[in-house]
Amino acid sequence: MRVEKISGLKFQKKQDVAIVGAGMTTWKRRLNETGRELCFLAIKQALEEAGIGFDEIEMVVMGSAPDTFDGMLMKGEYLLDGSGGSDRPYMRVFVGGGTGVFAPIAGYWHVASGLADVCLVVCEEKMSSCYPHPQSAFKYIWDPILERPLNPNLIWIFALEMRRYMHVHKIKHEDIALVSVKNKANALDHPCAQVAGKITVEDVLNSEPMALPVRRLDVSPPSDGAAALVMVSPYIARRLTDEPIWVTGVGWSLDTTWWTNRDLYFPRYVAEAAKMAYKMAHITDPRKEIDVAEPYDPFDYKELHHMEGLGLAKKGEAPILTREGVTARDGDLPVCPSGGLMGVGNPIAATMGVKACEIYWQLSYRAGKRQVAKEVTTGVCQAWGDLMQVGTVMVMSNKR
Amino acid sequence: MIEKIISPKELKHWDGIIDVYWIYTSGEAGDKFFKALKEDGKFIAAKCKKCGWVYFPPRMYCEKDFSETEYIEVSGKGKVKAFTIARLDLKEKELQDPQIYAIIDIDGTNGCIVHLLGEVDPKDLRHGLEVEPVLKKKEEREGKITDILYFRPIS
Amino acid sequence: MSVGKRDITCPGYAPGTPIKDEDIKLKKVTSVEDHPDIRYSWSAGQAISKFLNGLKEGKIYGVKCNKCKRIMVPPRMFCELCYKPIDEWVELKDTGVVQTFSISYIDPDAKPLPEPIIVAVIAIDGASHNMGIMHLLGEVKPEDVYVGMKVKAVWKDEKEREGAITDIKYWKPI
Amino acid sequence: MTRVAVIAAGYYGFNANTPEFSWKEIMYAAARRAYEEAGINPRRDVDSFITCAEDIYEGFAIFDEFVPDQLGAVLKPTCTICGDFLYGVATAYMQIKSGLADVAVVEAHSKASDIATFGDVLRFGFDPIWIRDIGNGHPYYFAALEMDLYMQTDCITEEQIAKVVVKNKNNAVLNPSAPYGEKVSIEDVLKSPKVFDPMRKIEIAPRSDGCVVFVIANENIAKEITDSPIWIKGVGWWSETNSYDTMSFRAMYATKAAKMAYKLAGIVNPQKEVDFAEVDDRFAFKEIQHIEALGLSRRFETASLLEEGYFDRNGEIPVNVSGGSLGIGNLLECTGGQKALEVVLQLQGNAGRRQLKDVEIGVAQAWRYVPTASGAVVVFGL
Repeated sequence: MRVEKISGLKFQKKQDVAIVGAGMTTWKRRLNETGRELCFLAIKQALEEAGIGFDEIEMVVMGSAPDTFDGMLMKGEYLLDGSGGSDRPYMRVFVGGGTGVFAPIAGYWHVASGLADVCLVVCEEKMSSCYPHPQSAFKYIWDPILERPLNPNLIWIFALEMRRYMHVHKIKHEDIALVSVKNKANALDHPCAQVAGKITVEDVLNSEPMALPVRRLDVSPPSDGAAALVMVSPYIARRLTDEPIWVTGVGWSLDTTWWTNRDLYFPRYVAEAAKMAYKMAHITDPRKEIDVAEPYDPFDYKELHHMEGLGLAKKGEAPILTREGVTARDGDLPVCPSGGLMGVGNPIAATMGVKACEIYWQLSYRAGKRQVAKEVTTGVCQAWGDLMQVGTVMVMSNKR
Repeated sequence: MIEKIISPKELKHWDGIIDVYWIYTSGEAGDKFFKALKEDGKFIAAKCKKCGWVYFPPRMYCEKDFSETEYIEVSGKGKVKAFTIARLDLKEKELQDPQIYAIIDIDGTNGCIVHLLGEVDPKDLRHGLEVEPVLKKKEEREGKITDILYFRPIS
Repeated sequence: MSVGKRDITCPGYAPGTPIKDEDIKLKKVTSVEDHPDIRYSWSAGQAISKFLNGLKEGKIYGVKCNKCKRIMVPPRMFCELCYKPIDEWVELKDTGVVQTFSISYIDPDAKPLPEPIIVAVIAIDGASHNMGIMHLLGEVKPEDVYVGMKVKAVWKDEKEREGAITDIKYWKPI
Repeated sequence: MTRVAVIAAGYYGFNANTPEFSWKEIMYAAARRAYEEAGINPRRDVDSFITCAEDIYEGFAIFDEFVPDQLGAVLKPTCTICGDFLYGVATAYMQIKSGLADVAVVEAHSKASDIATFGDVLRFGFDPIWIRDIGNGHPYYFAALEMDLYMQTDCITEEQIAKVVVKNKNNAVLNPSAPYGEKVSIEDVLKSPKVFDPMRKIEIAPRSDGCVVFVIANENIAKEITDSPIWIKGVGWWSETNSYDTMSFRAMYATKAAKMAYKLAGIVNPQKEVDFAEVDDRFAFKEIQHIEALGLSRRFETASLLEEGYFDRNGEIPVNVSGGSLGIGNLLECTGGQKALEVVLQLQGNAGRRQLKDVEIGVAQAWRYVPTASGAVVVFGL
């Protein structure tokens, strides 16, 4: 072992990275447009908002989750021409469900390395193509030899994790259900929302059981949709706007494949990713320094779980913050003001639209009815993926 | 270090299958095309409103400048640009009847279609051969690309 | 200053065209259905081959790393934390402890099951702390399962075993 | 700005099949060799791990899950790039340039022998609406169409394409990890049946297994660890389109990717400045296209230069001295890995019996296979 320690070069980038535009399509259980057409719609809106021409795009990053949804080998290549990748460097990144925040992270290094000054980040998912049910596509996420023969359903792993989380911290299902209630209500203000609604904790607790403790209203729905972001270098950003949103920290982490060898009660993959992102963004006390958060919430308990991973709450404290209204849109730490996946929908990778895009809109004070009550400077978005393995975290700020 | 398995009989293989299926919608442009093909036996192309490039197969967007397109009707006839005689099937077994695939430039468009050629002796194949589409009977058409059976030389 | 983006207070969104499953079935929109024949034959490799051969004999094998002292299951050829080859095979017991569980009402295609099944992560006795596998529970009512319950493997008949994870039918409470 | 260098390369294979190891064990074997060569501990010294894989080639919905353990990447920044190995090298290059990592590891592998129905898997890559259901020929036909077009527009003869096969298969004889090396002559090739007229069976690279792992680092660390780092002078990747109607069918993706890589590398006249190249030859005619796209010869000259021996192992610019994919096999997303590996071994002087003399700049190029028009190029140098 010749290398004793890595010398401290880290985070010496070529240039800063700003976000100047975002766009998303409406999210529905089934849309007629092909995946390419959905990408086109989202990109057009993002370019319009950024006020930048299509010919100025230098590189394209595609984020899309399992090929088994859209039903294509090399799905990235298939989506290429609708994603603006024609005649350009185009690359698809993929970390399972974490792709929704990982794609903008990839956009970040395209710009920060100086290879591109304008990078388009597109995320797309068309889950409805998969039959008999989009959930069937998840049969193939399991180990082919040790797990698939047991005929597992995707929801099992969430149910097992949720049970462990509830068991260790002695959390009641009622407290977790509050997240579902909050997010579905927040989503009423989102024009793209698929499953917004006013519901009560009782509705959640009495909904149809899927894999207990998970019930129907604990789960986000499968959706079709796309989202896009425009990431640029400082000199382009200055040309376009006085108030770009800066990416100040990124982090990602992948835990071991052997998920049955870990204690599932705490998402240490998120904690590791957050550690990297916070270090880069010079954040030491996330609970105080973060003004608005969009943790990944495909299941209601996941929002709580991820808040703890992000250091926005102590272990086991997230349900208490939720009960006290701290995470409401007018609270001290608004969490998922967009409505999140629970309210707006869950087109796996395209959830960038309610994670990275939403934080961008919140920090630039353009979220309309969804705008949080407090003054905001720093926001964090996060996604999770794989077999409880991936954490991807991005910190943004409206101050450089 | 532990000993490795040497006997091939003790080495396991595990068979698996991806057994879901997919239903793909044809999308905005595809829907226009296939409905016209199914109902009227007509062919639709798409013209970029900005640069004038005529896409065939049609698309709702122009991939070169990302502006919208408008739909126009074309004849569906064209010229063979390239062809190959495929003799192996998906399992790399010999095909009973070799199939002739061709890239066909469609008249009045900047685009082309990859499809089969039929009613033609392989010896008569040449580049630039003028061909026309042969469609299924109207009642058999389903709004899919296979509604076109093949292209044949214009006699 | 090329744009009037300040005029946009709340950004719009791009509408799509929502359709229903019936629209496809009734052919209101055109579509293509495909049932590709995609099959694999994965090599199980050294570690999993030995594990599967063990199951056929009614044994559960784990592996041990002499550096971190962990005894791991399912077995692997290398210790992922120390990043070195593992040192020895260890035969584990066929009993364990439920770490977490779920009562599933649906099959992989999200269709309702006739009877709910119980799935659990079971930490195997003889392996290190937390080392578990996912499997099914049986001979127990859903309401009687708890985290920390001790369970034992119920094996298939020796003749029926084929060297697969399903050679264990399920785990029952001790 | 820091420069970026390859400090170690490890590989396992290449074999026609590998029944004794799972894909995880292949990756572990290759990664361990790379770390051993670099003298690093991945659990401590590596900042970012990148794997290049496509789900359906592996048989998973999310292959990313099954990557970290065997690379030593548990709880570390790890990601999957859905692309060739060279896309992964480009990603590592960007991550190091943007300061996110000081040391990055890139991995790609092929376990093609695990795929039971390769033809159906390839067909699954075709657009379901417009082309997938047409006929029941093997998807190789799509490459044959391109070959037919290319032969007419560029006046290429069957003998010239046969020469590619002869050159590469004979080069492979000198490569101990090339399972398909053979002494063949032009006549032997012309006897091979035309399975996709005008494409012959022998012109299609058969599949094989293997894994390549690179350790890539910034300037400071590279100089600390090794006396002879192989610098990544330029990276380029480019996509034309994915719709057959707007494809150029003449490897514009490689031309543009090379342009980008040469620009970063400061190469103005590749024909003079590049000493040797490894290009994608998974269909024999593709090698001629790709040589031209890399600017190693001019249009209409390439095939005759090839016949004259310009690209032979003792020619002006040796191309595919490793034996190429025709000699080593189609390694799916690891194809670029095999190309980059050969370039690095040659520059290090570790290429054994096939070692070239006095080489300083080498280029690796890969394509994303049927039915795409995307690819990447990386320029390595001393």
